[in-house]
Amino acid sequence: MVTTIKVLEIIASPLVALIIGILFLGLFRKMMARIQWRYGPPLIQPVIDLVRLFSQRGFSHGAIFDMGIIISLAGTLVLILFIPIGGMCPLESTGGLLVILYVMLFAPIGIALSGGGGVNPNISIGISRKLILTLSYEVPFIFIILALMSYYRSISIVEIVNAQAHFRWSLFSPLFLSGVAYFMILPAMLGIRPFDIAGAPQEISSGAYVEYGGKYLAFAKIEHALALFIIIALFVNLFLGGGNLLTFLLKMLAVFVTGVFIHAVFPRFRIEQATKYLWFWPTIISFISLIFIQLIRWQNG
Amino acid sequence: MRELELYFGPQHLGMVGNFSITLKVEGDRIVEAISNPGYLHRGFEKLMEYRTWIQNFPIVCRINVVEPDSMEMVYAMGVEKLAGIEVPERAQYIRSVFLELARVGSHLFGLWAYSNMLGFDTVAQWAMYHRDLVLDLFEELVGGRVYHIYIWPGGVRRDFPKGFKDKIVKTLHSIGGCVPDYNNTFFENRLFFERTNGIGKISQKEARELGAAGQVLRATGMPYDIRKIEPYAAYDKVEWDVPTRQDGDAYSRIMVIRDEMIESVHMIFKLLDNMPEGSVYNRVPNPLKWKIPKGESYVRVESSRGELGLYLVSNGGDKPHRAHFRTPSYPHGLIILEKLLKNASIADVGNIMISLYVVAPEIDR
Amino acid sequence: MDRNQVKKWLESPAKMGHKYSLWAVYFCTGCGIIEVPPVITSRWDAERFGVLPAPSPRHANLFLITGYVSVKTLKAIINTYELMPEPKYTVGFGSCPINGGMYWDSYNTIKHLDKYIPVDGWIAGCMPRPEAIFIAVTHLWTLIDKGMAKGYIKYRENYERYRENQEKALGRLEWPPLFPVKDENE
Amino acid sequence: MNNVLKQELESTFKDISLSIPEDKRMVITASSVQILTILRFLKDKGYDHLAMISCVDWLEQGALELVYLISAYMKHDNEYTEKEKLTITLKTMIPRENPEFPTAIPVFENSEPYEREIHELYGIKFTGHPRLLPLFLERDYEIPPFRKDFDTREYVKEVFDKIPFVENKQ
Repeated sequence: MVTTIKVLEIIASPLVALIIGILFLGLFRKMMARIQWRYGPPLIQPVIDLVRLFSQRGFSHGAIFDMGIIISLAGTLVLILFIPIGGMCPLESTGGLLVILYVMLFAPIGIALSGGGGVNPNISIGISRKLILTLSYEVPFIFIILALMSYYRSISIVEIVNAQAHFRWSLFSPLFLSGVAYFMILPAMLGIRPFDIAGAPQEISSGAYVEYGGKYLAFAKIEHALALFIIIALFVNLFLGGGNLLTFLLKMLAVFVTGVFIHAVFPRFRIEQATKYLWFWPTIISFISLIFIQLIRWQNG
Repeated sequence: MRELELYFGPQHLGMVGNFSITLKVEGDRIVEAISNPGYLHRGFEKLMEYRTWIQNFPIVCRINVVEPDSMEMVYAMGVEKLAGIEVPERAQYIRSVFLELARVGSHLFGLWAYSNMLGFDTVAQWAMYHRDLVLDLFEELVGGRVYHIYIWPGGVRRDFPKGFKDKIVKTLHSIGGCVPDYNNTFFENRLFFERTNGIGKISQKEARELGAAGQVLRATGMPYDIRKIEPYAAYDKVEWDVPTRQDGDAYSRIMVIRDEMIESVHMIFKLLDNMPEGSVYNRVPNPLKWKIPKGESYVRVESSRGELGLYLVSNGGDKPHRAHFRTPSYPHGLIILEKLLKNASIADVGNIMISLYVVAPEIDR
Repeated sequence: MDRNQVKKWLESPAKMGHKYSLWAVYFCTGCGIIEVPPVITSRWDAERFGVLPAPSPRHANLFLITGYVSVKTLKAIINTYELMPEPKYTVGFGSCPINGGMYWDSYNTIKHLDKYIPVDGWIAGCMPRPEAIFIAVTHLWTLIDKGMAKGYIKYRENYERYRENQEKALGRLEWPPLFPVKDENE
Repeated sequence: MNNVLKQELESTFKDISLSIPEDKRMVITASSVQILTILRFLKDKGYDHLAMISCVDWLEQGALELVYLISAYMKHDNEYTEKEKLTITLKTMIPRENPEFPTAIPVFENSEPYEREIHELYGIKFTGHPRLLPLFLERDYEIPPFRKDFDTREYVKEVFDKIPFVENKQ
């Protein structure tokens, strides 16, 4: 019986993530349209796009090109299994935060691999930008994760979520500063403005995705939707206390809507400006928070 | 590091107009940039030699699609000078109002292109919407949104319809009402400053050497404006200022464009207040048999991008012997752009290009 | 508009997907491009119907050729067109790609675009109004529905003759043929 | 102001013809060897804005006419003097057969694209120009297309109208 439930969960959680992620993409476009005084596309427009892309004949640049996008998608799918979605977490007893730290790097590396198969110079620029950006936000991210782990003395996300039950959210605990730092790097992790540097359609024609057509682009879009879900879900789990499926989704929606507003009013950073920003305020704040947590721990023995 | 060759345009989301720049890049830094025009070359000046004086009006405006009116104006001025035609005073005022409206529209288009380039989608959409309100005015006046063929030798094609003045005022007020919004989200945005400050910097001396005009020169502190130096239409009849900035970088250029837009709107109000009554059109001879005496002329106007000149030669026939346009984008796009792109970052290619306000059809003609 | 009819979606998902997700190549071929920004921004908002500028020709399935085509542009157009994945649709915008329009006697513009690449539909006028783009899109929907927008198949089947014409206009083609071309000596 | 310049020019350069057809305009016609010296002289006098270089084909006279249009940038901010208002047209005739002319880049740096364009459209070879590469054109033309004996309508009939339409395979 337990195994059946586990198997069901393993099937269900990527599906939930996919549906929510794609709905979020649709909502994103609709909201942007409304901010820009437009009517906007229907909410299911991303689904229509996906149907169209799957029916279009893509162009492959060889085996590595195909493999890369699959690795990227697979890495993201695996990552979902480690993240509790409203009390549903297929792989709760293993790894936790540490695994997430590692698996999160799969997606950019997969895209980088795939880009190696293409010949367009925009790809290599896009990939180098993406990797630099990843490197930039990983530093504060690791500080945040360390602070969390030492505060709750656990590496399991499920335990962290449970510890936050009854409104003892980490955002309103001594981890407040870490939460702020996480929120500051959230746009960079989501790849929205001012950090949509890796794609930057007006500069390098969407960077690493420039050569993808047809189903390759469709896979990339699905990966994007899943990644969007994962990053917001992680924030909700770690700092906003998770909750059951409904409250979880509502919290995700709130975080996402804030992100859209940020996206709407900012231009794009240059890559060195982004690194400078990410290595300055978020890093300092998250580091202060880490020291603060260590002090509390030391005082409490 | 490996040197890559990168084609920026013509098929590129950041490229406005059919223009291409070949970049040699090392990592994110540009080693060499070569402008590659000619995608829009139609041989206009050759075609003009095959058409009569009056037939040329519909094709002259198509040289520059963003602001066709200054093209009409410069050609009309050239023809008037060669043929010795006087223009009634009311027509002069109408021409000025019309050209300033076109300037506002053109600058809003530039604002769209620029903010879109930086990733400011929201402001870009607003600017495009407001440009459309200006185009609606043109549509009511002449029937066409983009190409107007309104300015004519001897005046303008028709008078303002009833109540049109109020409409202009109303439209400009509704655009002007959004200036605080633009300021808050765009011009006073910290990130906008960070992205543009010090980018594509050119000193006044260098700009003079390279034949710059328009915003590029005014952003370096020189109030060089043909409307002041050699007033045409009704520009000497009202008071107005030439906005300048001192730094010569992309930020200054965009701020000059913003100030100029506001100045133009104020100028339109003043022109509308002082506009005299009277006829708007002096008859020209039968256009089908119109022969213009032998001679040559050089006329210049200030288009929304800088000094626009026309060298027109007549050999006494019913067609021009030679017409050559001095377009402002020509030195900006072919010399200054190449200079400024050297050692810039790839992220700033479109930024620099659009801040120089390079309009490709003007270069190629 | 039959975007919300689930039955049609289940019957022919590919057709419906192509109808309501037309991503246009952002290529400013001529002065017609001036009417494209109003169409994709807040005044007319083409995104309501799923029409969107695509950052790369690989992502796109609609090619709007906006205005006169000079010889140099033709080269870029053919390159871009061949990059697009199939199925793809081409629409000529304005009088100039139809028959040369205003530049009928210019030495540097090709007059009839459909001699060099297949075109599925035309929008006449100089300059066509933004509404004309919407009318063209609805016509394109009808064509896709009836399976008549087959320009890309025509291109594949008659590739040799298209390439011959391209060679005549451009002199020499630097890129290899997209589809296998029969050698006449064989 | 203009008369001072006129006198200076006439005293420095002997065989030029100089006229002031209207207010704010000055037309100088000189022989081709003098052009660069006059350009430099004008630049030293403060006329440092080369607006453009144009070319006119006079088929009957068998000559190409190069036209330099020069005006002045402002010397003092916030002050418009007579100097900026003057536009000088400097003209010279060169033969149509194998035309060659020294480049003006050493004097005016921005003459580079103009000379490139004239080279392409009129076939004048500018000696000393660093890159006389094609600027606009993709096809090769026997006669440079802007010359009067190049008939663009004939050319269109010859080239573009003869390319057949592609019909579907039967």
